[in-house]
Amino acid sequence: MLKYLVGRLAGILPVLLVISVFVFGFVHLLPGDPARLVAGPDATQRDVELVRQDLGLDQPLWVQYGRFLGNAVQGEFGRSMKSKRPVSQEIGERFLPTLYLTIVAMVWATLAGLLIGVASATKRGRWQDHVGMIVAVSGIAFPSFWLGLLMIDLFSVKLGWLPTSGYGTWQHYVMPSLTLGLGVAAVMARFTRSAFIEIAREDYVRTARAKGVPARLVVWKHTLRNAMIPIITMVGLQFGFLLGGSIVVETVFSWPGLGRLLVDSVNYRDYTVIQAEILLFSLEFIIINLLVDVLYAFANPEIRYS
Amino acid sequence: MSAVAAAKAADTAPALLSVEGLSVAFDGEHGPVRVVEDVSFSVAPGETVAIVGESGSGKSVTSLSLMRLVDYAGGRIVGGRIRFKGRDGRERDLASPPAEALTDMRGNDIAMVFQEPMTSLNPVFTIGDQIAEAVMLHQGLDRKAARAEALRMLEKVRIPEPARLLDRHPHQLSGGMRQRVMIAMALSCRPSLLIADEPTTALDVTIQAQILRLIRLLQDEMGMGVIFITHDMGVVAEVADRVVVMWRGRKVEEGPVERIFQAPQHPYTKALLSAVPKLGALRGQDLPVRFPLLVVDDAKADAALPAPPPVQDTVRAADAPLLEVRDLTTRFDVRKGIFGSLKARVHAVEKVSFAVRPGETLALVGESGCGKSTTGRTIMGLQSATSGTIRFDGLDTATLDSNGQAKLKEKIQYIFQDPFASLNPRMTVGFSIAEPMLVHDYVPTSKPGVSRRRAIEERVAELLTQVGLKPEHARRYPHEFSGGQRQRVCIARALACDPKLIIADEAVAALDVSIQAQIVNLLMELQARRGLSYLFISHDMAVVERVSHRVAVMYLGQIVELGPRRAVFESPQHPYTRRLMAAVPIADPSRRTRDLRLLTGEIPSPIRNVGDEPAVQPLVPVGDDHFVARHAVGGDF
Amino acid sequence: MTTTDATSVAVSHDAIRSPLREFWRKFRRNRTAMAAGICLLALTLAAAAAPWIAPFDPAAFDYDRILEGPSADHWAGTDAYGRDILSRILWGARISLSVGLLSVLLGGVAGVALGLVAGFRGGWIDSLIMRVCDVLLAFPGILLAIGIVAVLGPGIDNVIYAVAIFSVPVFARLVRGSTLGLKRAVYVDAARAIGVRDRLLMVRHILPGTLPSVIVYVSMRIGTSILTAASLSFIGLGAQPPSPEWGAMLADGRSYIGVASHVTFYPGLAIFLTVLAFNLLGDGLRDALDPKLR
Amino acid sequence: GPAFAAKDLVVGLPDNITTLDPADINDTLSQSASRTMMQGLFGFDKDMKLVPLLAESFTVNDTATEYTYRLRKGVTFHDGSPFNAQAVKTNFDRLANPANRLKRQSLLAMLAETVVVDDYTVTLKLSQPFGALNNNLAHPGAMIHSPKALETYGKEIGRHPVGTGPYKFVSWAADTLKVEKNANYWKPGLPKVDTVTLKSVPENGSRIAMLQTNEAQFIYPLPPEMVKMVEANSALELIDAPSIIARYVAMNTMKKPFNDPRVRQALNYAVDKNAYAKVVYRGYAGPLDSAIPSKLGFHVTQPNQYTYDLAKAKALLVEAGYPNGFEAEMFGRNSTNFIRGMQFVQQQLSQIGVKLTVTPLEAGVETARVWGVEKPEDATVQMQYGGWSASTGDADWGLRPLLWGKGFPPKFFNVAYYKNDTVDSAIETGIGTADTAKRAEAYRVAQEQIWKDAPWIFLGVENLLAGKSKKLTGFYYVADGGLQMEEADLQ
Ligand SMILES: Nc1ncnc2c1ncn2[C@@H]1O[C@H](COP(=O)(O)OP(=O)(O)OP(=O)(O)O)[C@@H](O)[C@H]1O
Ligand SMILES: Nc1ncnc2c1ncn2[C@@H]1O[C@H](COP(=O)(O)OP(=O)(O)OP(=O)(O)O)[C@@H](O)[C@H]1O
Ligand SMILES: [Mg+2]
Ligand SMILES: [Mg+2]
Repeated sequence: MLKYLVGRLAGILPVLLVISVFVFGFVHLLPGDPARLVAGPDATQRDVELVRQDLGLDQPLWVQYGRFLGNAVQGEFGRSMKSKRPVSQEIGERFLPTLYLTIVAMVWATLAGLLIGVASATKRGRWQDHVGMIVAVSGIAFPSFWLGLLMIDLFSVKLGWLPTSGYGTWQHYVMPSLTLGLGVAAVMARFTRSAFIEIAREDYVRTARAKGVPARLVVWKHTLRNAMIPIITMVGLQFGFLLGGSIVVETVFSWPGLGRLLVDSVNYRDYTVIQAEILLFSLEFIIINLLVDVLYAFANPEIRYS
Repeated sequence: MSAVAAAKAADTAPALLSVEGLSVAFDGEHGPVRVVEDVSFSVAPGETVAIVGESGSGKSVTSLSLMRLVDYAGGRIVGGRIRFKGRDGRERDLASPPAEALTDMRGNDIAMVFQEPMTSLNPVFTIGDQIAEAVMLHQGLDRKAARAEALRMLEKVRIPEPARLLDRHPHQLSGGMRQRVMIAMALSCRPSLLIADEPTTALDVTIQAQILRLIRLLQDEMGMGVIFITHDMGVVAEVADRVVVMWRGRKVEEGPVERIFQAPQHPYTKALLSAVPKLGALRGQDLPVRFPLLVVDDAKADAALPAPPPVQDTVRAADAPLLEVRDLTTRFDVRKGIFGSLKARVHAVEKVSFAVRPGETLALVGESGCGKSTTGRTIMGLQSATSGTIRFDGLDTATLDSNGQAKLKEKIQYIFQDPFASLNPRMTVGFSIAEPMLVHDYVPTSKPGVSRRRAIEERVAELLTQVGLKPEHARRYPHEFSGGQRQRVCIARALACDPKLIIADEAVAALDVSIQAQIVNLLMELQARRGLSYLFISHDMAVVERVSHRVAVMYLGQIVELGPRRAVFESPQHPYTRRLMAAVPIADPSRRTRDLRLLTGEIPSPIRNVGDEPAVQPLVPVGDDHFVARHAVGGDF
Repeated sequence: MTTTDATSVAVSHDAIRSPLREFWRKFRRNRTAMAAGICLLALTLAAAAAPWIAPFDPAAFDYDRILEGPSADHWAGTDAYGRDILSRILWGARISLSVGLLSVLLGGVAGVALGLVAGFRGGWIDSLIMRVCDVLLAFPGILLAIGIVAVLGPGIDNVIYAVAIFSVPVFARLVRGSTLGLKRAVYVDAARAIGVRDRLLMVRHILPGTLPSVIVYVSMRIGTSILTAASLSFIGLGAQPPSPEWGAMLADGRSYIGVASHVTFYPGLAIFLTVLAFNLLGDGLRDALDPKLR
Repeated sequence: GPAFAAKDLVVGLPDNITTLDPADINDTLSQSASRTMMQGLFGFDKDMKLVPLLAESFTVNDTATEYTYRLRKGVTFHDGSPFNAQAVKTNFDRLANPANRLKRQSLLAMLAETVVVDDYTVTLKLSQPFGALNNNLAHPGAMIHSPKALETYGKEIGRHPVGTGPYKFVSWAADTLKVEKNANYWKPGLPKVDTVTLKSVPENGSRIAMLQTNEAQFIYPLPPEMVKMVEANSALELIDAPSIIARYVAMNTMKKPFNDPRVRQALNYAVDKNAYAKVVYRGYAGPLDSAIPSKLGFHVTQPNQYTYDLAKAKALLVEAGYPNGFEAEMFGRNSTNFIRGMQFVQQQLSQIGVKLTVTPLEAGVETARVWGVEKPEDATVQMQYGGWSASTGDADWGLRPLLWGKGFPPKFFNVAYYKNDTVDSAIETGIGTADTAKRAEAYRVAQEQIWKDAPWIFLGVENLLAGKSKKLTGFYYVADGGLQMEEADLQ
């Protein structure tokens, strides 16, 4: 396992390098001229050319890549084309809000999802199951903007309990994390239920019962641990997705996170920011998935990597 | 407590458990199917009741019903009462409350050893955790003390290096080791009633004797009632106070053990007893001989077949060996900690060499955990060998490409020790049996004008019938069978493609003696007809005596004795072999050996530190074709 | 009884063929799932019959009746152009259902295949597939979609491809995870010992074990895909105005939430019910595939 | 006590501020933000009228090549340094120098030399005649930084604005800009509030909610469909003012069938402009009765309006040889509002048999497909749904970029590929003189010709809608979409 881990970790750098080439190429091949977009809607061609020179976009592609790579190696990703700030500042400023929100949302959603899923599985076919699954389906089928706006209307406008939007105190976290987490909770609930039903009839669960393990532990220890693999997979994926910043939630609640930054930078073809963000997201996913793989081996000792 | 005293106690003392008119049903394809009908019996404190009966007669279902675990397996108690007197002295009917309500009673009052230890251990928890959990639940110890107690229990069931075992996971254990873990777990609950469902099928006779002794000790200590389900009449004779005989879902006979053995009433009981293989039955015989067969048909027993069973003179000694194993070594790394640093190695198979000739049955016997299954798995290519060569039909299997490997598997079939786990739970057994034929484009011979699919279906039906099942069973899923039935399904699957060699890993261990005789005879008949060879891995020395031409005895990963059956059985050379022969229980309650001491002390273990290679002594001839390894290993009994 | 005569071997018709019939038999008994299936069937039929059953032309505008709430002639009210929302939902079912279903199936098949191979083979193939998936996961959807429009051009089938691509890595990871565990099962070894080749081993013995989670994800993903498709139509990739598409109708009504809620409510309801039906159907399928349930 | 309670004004914006260096800003929002802190020689008042700010008066020569400004005295920057002619020169030279690559360089592209006459007099010499210079100087892009700050912060000036305006910079993080009262402001009695916070809240619904909960006292823009929510709340007030944002569909006059003016006119007749206002803007829009909105200088209402007349439209199509209509594709941005407008046009034209395919384009794709096209022959655009806000407030910037024969993409934005000699020379005349009368005449001619040729479907001019708390006074939402908050006060 140690060897495997070291190998995987050592493999991250070359993988990122390959990704960087890929991302660089892809981003530059997208239709859209950043110079023109950055220069603005009523900029003349002259303005556009000035901007183009300023951004170094008049250089051959490989020179641009070389510069990008050179910067990246020093942990610096150049300046945002749009705001002219260093990309690291631009992203750094938004990473923590996204991270915090992600963690809050993931924690409650995973717990709630597990609870609902387990309740549904153990009360399968009864009303608890149906209620649980309808809640779960709502979490997937309700567009989050809708939910977000409804909550703002209720909790901020009508009741005045929570601030409508923004970032700062714990009150600011309530609605965004609820909105963000609902989908996750739904996914978790569905997967937990399914994985659970699979395992609940295995012989070793019967053994646990025969030992006199209380029903609660039969569920939460003996069954869950074996049902963990799809659940871990999903937690990892959802965590990764949320870490990319949710565009809708950040928009509805004016959360200063990575999702909106991404939209903005895509709208302006702000290459430097896009590249840095995708590299960051890739790194996030690679690390999360590495952890997920490690957790697999923990969840199921028969899984071995070589 | 002596048998007589126990019987007396059963009369006077109020019953611990009394089952009255129990009926259990499963939902079948066409509505509910009753698999247990109106069964009644009782168990007094300190008493041992053995339930014997035909495979599939409802023994396991009955025992699951007592703990209401059958509810979780899709079954329902449709009639009867199960009156049980708990620790608190209160008597209640276990059949009526919802299954969930009985949680406090399980483990505490009734504990159970399941028939299939392979699937009954939770794969994600370590052995230590699983036993310690039971200890903590029922003996109120803290985590550390529970672990210590778990260790003690493992020592008691004679598992080598129990301290190391605590941190290992079930899949790293041999079949017999898992079974012992199950027993340790059940006993550590210290229940007032223990239900043991075939608890020793995967154990060699030496360890079996230990386990029986252990149960008896605890029983005497705590007045524990025991329900012992087994098909081994030797074990019944050894442990039981009373015997309940089941047949086709019903109780057909019940009585004190002596009465049952001396004067069986029901035809099935009679048949059963007469079919019991006895060690030494073939004394003086060079070649194996089939079992005399009994057919119990609708409660009427026929006598043995008129003609004496033919001898099995099938070995084509002149031909080149079919399977040749040379210096085979298989080791497992033992890793520890999250980073898995290499701590030690399990020397499961060490420099094993043997050959199987066409038409020959080579029996592989040995202590539980000595590497028999690993040898089989390595030959099948399911486990990569550390070193050594395996030749089949003259071809080195290591040199074959994947195509050749696949082809090879048409000729060699492997019957797993663990029938349930080796059947795909999502497939009907019919499909599982047909699969080898489909994979190898095998066309069964059949009447002309029959489509291939139809021919395969017919062949499946024929195979099922041959192993004593019914053609319509093909539509069922593995979990809908009893342990012995599943084992027969696996045998049917192995026979499907007319292989040349079958490696049978404890293939008849879960079968009652009458079915066992039928199956063994079937195998021998195929050998006579088609020249099949068998590598027959077994603990049951009486069966081994019947089927094998030659016997290899394994101990701690090495072959310590190898020779013709008669030579090995009649003049065992290696101390371990001798011990093995001596420990075989005898199916006669009057010849009990209850005073056997519990063994204590160090148990030799195949786990060695890295770099500490075991000494392998060459096999030296001691007789005609008879070899023995002369070294300290295994000598210190 | 050593040999068996042919007569005793009589009745075993479809003994080895039964899985499909067995499946249907069990599925039929699950009433919720059947109801969900029938609902979806009805919806599909309604979508197919939209030209005949929709009360209005989905593009017919009436500027005198904008944003009217439900009434006798407009059961679900009208939108900002005075178009009949019910008719648009019926017509929209064509696009939304096909995009939702096809894209997920396509992505699912590709993802499942990749995940199966990665998990089963391990080694560098696993690493390669999974790292590509990591990148795909990390790639922001809008960017990918813009790239796809650039390469493939706009059109509904390209939406299907785009949305399919989004779901590939998720399926792959999901299936790989389960495969890693399942490939250690003794019955897989047993199949191998029979001589089953790897490809068949994956498909026949491992794949079914991964299906429960796959089905769950498919049934959930359909809703997400309908919504994703809408966001693509906003960058010009998807259904072009005025084609009705549920997700787009929903997003378009976003600004009327406080004013004319029915504009979002009915398409939202349609999506909700569809997703619910797919989930219930998925549960039914799952159960029918579960041998342990009679 | 409560009398001294700090007055904190919060404004909800739709977007993030990009930078606070006005010379490098191209979005109205960041311009509004920098206008809280900075000023130029001229500015616009709330009615888009040119007013002197840091300049007191000016003179210009006949050829409009030399402008001399007298500057206001006694003004200091927030960092304490004095405002004077040298400061103006530093700023203008910086802006005009292409090497600095500032986005607003074109505002002073014609500047040849800046001469400091004395401390408070500065002369701008131009390389070519330019009549609208004061308008350019009133543009936020020409606002003046403290020269000291320019020197101190260099490239980072955009995050450290120091000007002469009513408010001083406090902080700016991701989506929130905070400024505070400039106690030494040169206009006596101003500003009246202690702090102003500009917060970006992109979701319309959330912005309204902020207003409703008094978390913000002013929000903009207010989508027309949400006006009701403001009206329903007695503490709130609707701001509804005409803008200078023209909405139109440009037709590629070089491509069939749009090369025929009758077709273009037919399409103009086929669109019901009132319905447009009603459907797309819920009634909050006015007519576009000439090529430029009425709020722009030199606007002339055209006498022969294209009133909704399907019969006439059909007749014109028949005349042009398209009795059964035709098919065409319309591009446009992918915002909800644009898509709504495009669908509307699509529906209207369907009435005369013109079948439109509506293709919403993402911003970048639009630049590639529409604005970046090098040669007119390569243009794939047939129709383009667009909008234009001439931020200088002058007819010149309302016409030249869009309809000048020399302004085809990529140079400018003449996506109608419209070229008419009369119009071209009128536009050139208008820019070549500072004489108001001459300019007025030139732009009258241009507007008339354009109207007749109808290179666009003239759709309308949307209203500026915003919501504000009734407590807020002196806060203006100007026709170009900018905000003026120097007189803002909270009761
Ligand atoms: N889940 C099930 N569904 C349907 N039938 C079942 C199920 N489990 C067991 N059976 C059937 O019930 C009968 C009794 O099974 P049981 O396991 O009690 O047999 P057994 O006496 O323990 O046999 P063995 O000695 O082979 O273990 C068998 O015929 C079996 O096929
Ligand atoms: N996957 C594994 N990892 C580590 N050790 C293993 C593994 N499989 C088997 N072993 C060890 O190898 C040894 C031999 O096991 P094997 O299963 O071959 O025994 P066996 O002779 O078949 O015993 P039994 O009669 O109990 O089935 C045991 O000590 C077991 O713990
Ligand atoms: Mg059994
Ligand atoms: Mg074994």
